[in-house]
Amino acid sequence: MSDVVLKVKDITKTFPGVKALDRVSFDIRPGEVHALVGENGAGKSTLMKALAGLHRPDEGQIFYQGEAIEVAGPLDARRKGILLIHQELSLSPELSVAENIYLGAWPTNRFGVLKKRELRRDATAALEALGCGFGPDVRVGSLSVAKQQMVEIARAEAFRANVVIFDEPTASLTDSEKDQLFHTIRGLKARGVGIVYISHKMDEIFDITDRITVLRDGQVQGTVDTRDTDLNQITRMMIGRTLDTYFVKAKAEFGAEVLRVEGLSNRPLFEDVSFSVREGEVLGLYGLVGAGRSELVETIFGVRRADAGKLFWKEGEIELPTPRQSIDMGMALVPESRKEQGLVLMMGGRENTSLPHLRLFSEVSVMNRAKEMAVFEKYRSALSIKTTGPDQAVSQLSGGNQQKFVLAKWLCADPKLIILDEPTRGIDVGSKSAIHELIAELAEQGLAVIVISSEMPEVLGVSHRVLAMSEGSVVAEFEGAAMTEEHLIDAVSHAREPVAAE
Amino acid sequence: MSHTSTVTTDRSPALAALSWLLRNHIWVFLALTIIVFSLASPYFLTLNNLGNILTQGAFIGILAIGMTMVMIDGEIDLSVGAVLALASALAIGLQDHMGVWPAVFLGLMSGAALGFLNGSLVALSGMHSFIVTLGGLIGIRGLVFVYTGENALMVPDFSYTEIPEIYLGPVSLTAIIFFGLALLFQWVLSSTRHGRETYAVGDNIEAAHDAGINVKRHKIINFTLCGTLAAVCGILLSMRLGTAEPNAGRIWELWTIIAVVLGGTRLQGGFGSLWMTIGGVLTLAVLRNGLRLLNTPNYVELMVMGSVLILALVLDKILNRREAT
Amino acid sequence: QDAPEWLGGELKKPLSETRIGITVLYPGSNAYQAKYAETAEAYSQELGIQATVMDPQGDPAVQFDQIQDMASQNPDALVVWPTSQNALIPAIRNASRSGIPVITSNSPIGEAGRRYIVGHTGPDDCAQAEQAAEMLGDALGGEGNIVVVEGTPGYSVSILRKNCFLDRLADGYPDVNILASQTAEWNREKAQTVMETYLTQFGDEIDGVYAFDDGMGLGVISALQGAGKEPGEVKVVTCNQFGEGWDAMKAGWHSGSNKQSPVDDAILAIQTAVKVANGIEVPELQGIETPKVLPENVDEFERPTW
Amino acid sequence: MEQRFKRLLRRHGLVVAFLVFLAGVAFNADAFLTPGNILDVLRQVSITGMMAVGVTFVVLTGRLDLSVGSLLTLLTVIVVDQHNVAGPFPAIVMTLIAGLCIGAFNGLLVGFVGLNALIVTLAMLSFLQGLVLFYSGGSNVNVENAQDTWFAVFGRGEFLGLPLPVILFLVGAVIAGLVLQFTTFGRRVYGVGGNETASIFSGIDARWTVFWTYVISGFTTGVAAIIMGSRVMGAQNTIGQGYELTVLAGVILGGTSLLGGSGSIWRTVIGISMLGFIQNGLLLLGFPYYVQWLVTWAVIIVAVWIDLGAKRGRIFA
Ligand SMILES: Nc1ncnc2c1ncn2[C@@H]1O[C@H](COP(=O)(O)OP(=O)(O)OP(=O)(O)O)[C@@H](O)[C@H]1O
Ligand SMILES: Nc1ncnc2c1ncn2[C@@H]1O[C@H](COP(=O)(O)OP(=O)(O)OP(=O)(O)O)[C@@H](O)[C@H]1O
Ligand SMILES: [Mg+2]
Ligand SMILES: [Mg+2]
Repeated sequence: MSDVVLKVKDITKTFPGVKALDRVSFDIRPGEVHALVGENGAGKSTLMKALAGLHRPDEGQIFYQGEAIEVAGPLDARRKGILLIHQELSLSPELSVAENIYLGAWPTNRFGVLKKRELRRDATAALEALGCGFGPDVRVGSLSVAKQQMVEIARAEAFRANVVIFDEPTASLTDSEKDQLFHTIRGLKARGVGIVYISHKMDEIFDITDRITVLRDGQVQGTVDTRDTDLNQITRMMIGRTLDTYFVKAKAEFGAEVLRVEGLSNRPLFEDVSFSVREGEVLGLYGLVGAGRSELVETIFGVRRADAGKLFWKEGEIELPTPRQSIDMGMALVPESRKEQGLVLMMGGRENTSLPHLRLFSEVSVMNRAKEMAVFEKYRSALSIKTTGPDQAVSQLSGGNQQKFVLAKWLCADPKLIILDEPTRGIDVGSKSAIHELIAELAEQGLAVIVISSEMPEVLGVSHRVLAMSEGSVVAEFEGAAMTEEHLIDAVSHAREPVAAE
Repeated sequence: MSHTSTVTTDRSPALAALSWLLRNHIWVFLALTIIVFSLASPYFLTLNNLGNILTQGAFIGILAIGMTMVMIDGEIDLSVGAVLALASALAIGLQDHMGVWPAVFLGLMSGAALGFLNGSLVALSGMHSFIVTLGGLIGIRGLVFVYTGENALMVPDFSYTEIPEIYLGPVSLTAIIFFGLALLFQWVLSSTRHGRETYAVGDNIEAAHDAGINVKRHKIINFTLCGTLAAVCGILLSMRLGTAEPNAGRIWELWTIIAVVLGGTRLQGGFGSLWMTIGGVLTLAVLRNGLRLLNTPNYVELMVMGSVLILALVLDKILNRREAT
Repeated sequence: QDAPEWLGGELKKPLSETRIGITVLYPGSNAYQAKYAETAEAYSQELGIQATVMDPQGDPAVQFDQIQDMASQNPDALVVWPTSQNALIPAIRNASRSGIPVITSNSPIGEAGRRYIVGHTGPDDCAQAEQAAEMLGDALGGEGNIVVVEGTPGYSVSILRKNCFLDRLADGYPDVNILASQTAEWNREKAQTVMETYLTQFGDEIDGVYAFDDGMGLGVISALQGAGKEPGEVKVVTCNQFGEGWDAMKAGWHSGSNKQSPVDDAILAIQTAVKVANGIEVPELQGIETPKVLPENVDEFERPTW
Repeated sequence: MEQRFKRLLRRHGLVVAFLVFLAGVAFNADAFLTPGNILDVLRQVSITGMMAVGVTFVVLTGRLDLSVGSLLTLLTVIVVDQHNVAGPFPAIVMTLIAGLCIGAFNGLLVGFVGLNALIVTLAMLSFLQGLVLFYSGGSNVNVENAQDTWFAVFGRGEFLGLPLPVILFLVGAVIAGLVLQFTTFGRRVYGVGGNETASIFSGIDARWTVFWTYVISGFTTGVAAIIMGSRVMGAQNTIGQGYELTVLAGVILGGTSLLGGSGSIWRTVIGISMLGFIQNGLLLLGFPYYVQWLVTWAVIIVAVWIDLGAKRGRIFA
């Protein structure tokens, strides 16, 4: 076996208007975990898609096990032993686990009839090799996100992959699920599989990888051994400057209570939740994925209907609102999925920004375009959003810039309370700290802020107070010195134990 | 593209039965209509009439088989009515020149060719199949008239109409062909590569594409199948009528879609089966036959069909919502 | 129970136990068919027979199913107004083989099916079309340019009203020239659209119009009015006069049609069906009168109520 | 220069294709591009055009309305029948109210109950057909005093040399276009069609938005029925049959996406006029109706493909 399993040389890929990859060269050794990092839109996914046969590079060569190859298509890549595990999972929910593992490559006889027994046997073997706790006949749609990811990883076993690429695999995993994933990755590594690992979470990068390659604007900035580098160096390579403070906390000057929730329930998603938040306060909502935090804030905002509970807005009790009423009161919700819940992708930034506040931007129902333009321009420069103009469809923007428009659309009407659901998921370190700064700034302007995050350092870093949620209930509340990682882990895992033992 | 639904864990038999009923409520619906009509009309539950229902349902049924495949793919085919008219015209019109069976074969091929055309246009252009086949619905009917020159074509030899007059008890050959084809394609759906691809494509087309499934070729095959089945239907119809009507099959595509949707196949694709479609087809046939036996005026029939369809949708909605939570 | 006079024979069983199935072309599509269905229903009630009137919505396959369903209820007779000349022959054959007498009404079925029916009643579409050719030819004085507005292509009525018209015209009026012929699908609004286009295209060249029925004829007249034509400037001839067409003829816009009564048509069909139900011989063909209605004699006819 | 032409083609490929077609027919039929004929065509498309204006709203939210053809029949029967019973003004009011109510019922089922629009409106197509037959008892209805009722203006009147139905259609289209472009309601329609979930998260009540688009569709069909009743001065039980497909074909031809969120009224006007001119042009060229069908097929495919290809920048998907 050579010491390089896969090597790309001078790959260039251009999309209309963008040079996504510019003479990128890069190699993967067997048995290493190679990190690929860079800002949003740096070209990481594009590079990996080129390896997996989803994009055809304009120029450049790919060498696999020493030979120059052409990757004809995704199945070809998979057959050769190069497996890409997507940012968005690539599974068919209605099909079984076994069928998904071998999706598109099912064993059949000459007439296209499935060899079901063989399929099942091979799939079972792959699942067992990974130690998955489910069988091959389960419908994939009924599995949790983490388990669905296991199904994808099982493809590595099934196709005896030599290269496995993970594109932001932990974005929707809990900590324990992440540990499980790392365990699996180490298993693959031990068997000599070369692994590419893309992530924006630096702690993960330093935890599991052996080498780091940094991409910036489609160009390789360099490759370094993980042992020989540190966060500052990597950040500088990524964004051209270092970030001195990771987390800025707003000054703790609290005003009057803005929102109080008493006994709010929406069974079976969450039950009997009570808390309050004040002007100038950042309230963190920590929990594992699936704890019900998103559902909780969606219910407060009115997108979901609660079945019990009271809401108090500025000390006065209110009916459970509709989203319209919430917005009019001064509540804002930055939802967790910007593509599905946050933006109308074919609209431009201007129209997206005014969408929640049509009444403010109109007189007797007629839209006031000048007002819209003014606000658009204001936030374009305030948040330094990269867009060609007010009507460029936001679908053409990179993820980070999209997220900024989501923020703009909620900030422009001066809310009293802003709820941010996973505001930094999938966002590069540079933009991430910009968002952290923004949170502090908003609180200092007197807004009440609720931040949902699954990242413990983030939630501890930005909040004045943290609620820990587990299995649909608030299990603990921490403030000041009690806000430590140990306490949080303790709170959410203790609450889980009896359930796990069931 | 991820769906959320409850984890399937072991449940009590009663719950399992309930869940089966919820997933297959079309059969409950069918049973109900049968009970109502057998109480209302003394002629309904005669062997002869039940046989008629099967035969009458078989035509929409054969169309519905192809439509189910296309709809699981997440597409739709509005041109089946026109395709069946063309196939039936060719099957009869060509008999003079080449004899019965070659004519029938060419009729079949015309359906396959038009299905292939529809599929290719959908796959190559990326247009919505609704648009492509809406065009086909208009244009293929034009082809029928070009070929027939407006006249209904009659078979030269009426023994052609006796071909489907083979009965197994009260069940006609037409009905047997329908059930045979339905079983065959149910097997295709559940046990062949093509069938599983159908679900994969309709369910998550990106994943299917990334897995190396040739989505375009796959869709073309399903449209071709749908066209061919429409031709089968047209040929059986020409045998039943002894003539090829240029207007045959008008608005049948609507009845077909209704039958498939009644069965519970998801319009967005990814979910459905021919068992359910058979249920939908039979329910529709029973309703139409029963209303005729009860001597209801035409407008009542139209209004009842409309209401039943909406009712079925509402029921589906309520049941699925319960299942989802 | 006493037999009615027209029966011309003995009742085998009381009228109240006589069961007849009737399937009418397409009562939704025009006034004639609607009146026919209405009369059939009213007259059956008057007689006290059990009659089922059905609407195949113009679809031969549906009519086929209807005949099959009715046959399975063993009626004493079936009345079929066929949607198609030949498509129903197998269905009628099967009904006839299981001993149910079938008569056809209004439109005949094809030659091959004649031996399975007991008799046919109704007007002669072909004769009407020939009459129309004569009326139009005469109104134009034997020469001129005409345009034709057709019914929905592919149905037997359309075919007869086209071919017989063309044949008669070619035979009797060789100097009448057909400029164009298009379908308006029995739809009054579409007839108007087609006529408007003709007027744009041929302008004053058009001397006469033949529309397959009066509904479309009225659309044609609308278009003529819209184009600023005087009554009678362009001769309009149709088959099968409706009430409004009668008015138009009085006003001078309409140059010829024929009277065809859905009431007579339906009553004759039902009487014949009752006869065959009682085993009484009926003639193979019983026509109803379709006299020409011309501006000269329009006052002799009552205004049609359909 | 070439760049500019390419961009023009990309943004207005449909219009270019249309102009080429017009020129082609005009070359072969002298009467085609005369003012008289153009007005005739516009008058003919004013009915389907009026309906298409309303249906565009529905399609923009990502829904369908297949019930408009049957609804047109029902409303035309109502307006003509009530004209005889109650006089023109009450008849018009009743027709519009009936259109609004049935639109509202569709909107209720699709918007609030959340049923699939294709099937709901298909069911309504059947139901309304039954209702027409029930209402009319199967017979035709005619305006009795057709010569001297002011009701005739809607179909036959003229104003400043333009036929009134054309004016109604264009005014309707302009109002609808303005509503879509410049009002908060229009923004909601595009929002819901573009991304329903995101719109709900932005405080837009998608249920009401969808509901109102169906109400609009019912209303424009009511106006179309008034034009139809006045143009024909009578109604058959089949008079609107198949119009739903013509209307939908026009909307699609205009390039409004069936998935919702993109499209506009002026494109619908182009699409539906295109259908009208195609039919008229082929009639003038003396082609039999089935050739018209074949050409319509080809035009739908080619035009939509060009439009899509131009937007995508590539011919093949
Ligand atoms: N299919 C496409 N068409 C056009 N442009 C594209 C396409 N895919 C990616 N791009 C562009 O290419 C650039 C690189 O995108 P890519 O998805 O590789 O970024 P990334 O590094 O994975 O970012 P992230 O961290 O946000 O996932 C971006 O500017 C993006 O807008
Ligand atoms: N175990 C599970 N199986 C299937 N689906 C799940 C599971 N857990 C969560 N989900 C789905 O994943 C989505 C995210 O879960 P939820 O919103 O409840 O979590 P959360 O506490 O908001 O966490 P996060 O926002 O980090 O995802 C929800 O739509 C939920 O239905
Ligand atoms: Mg990426
Ligand atoms: Mg969440």
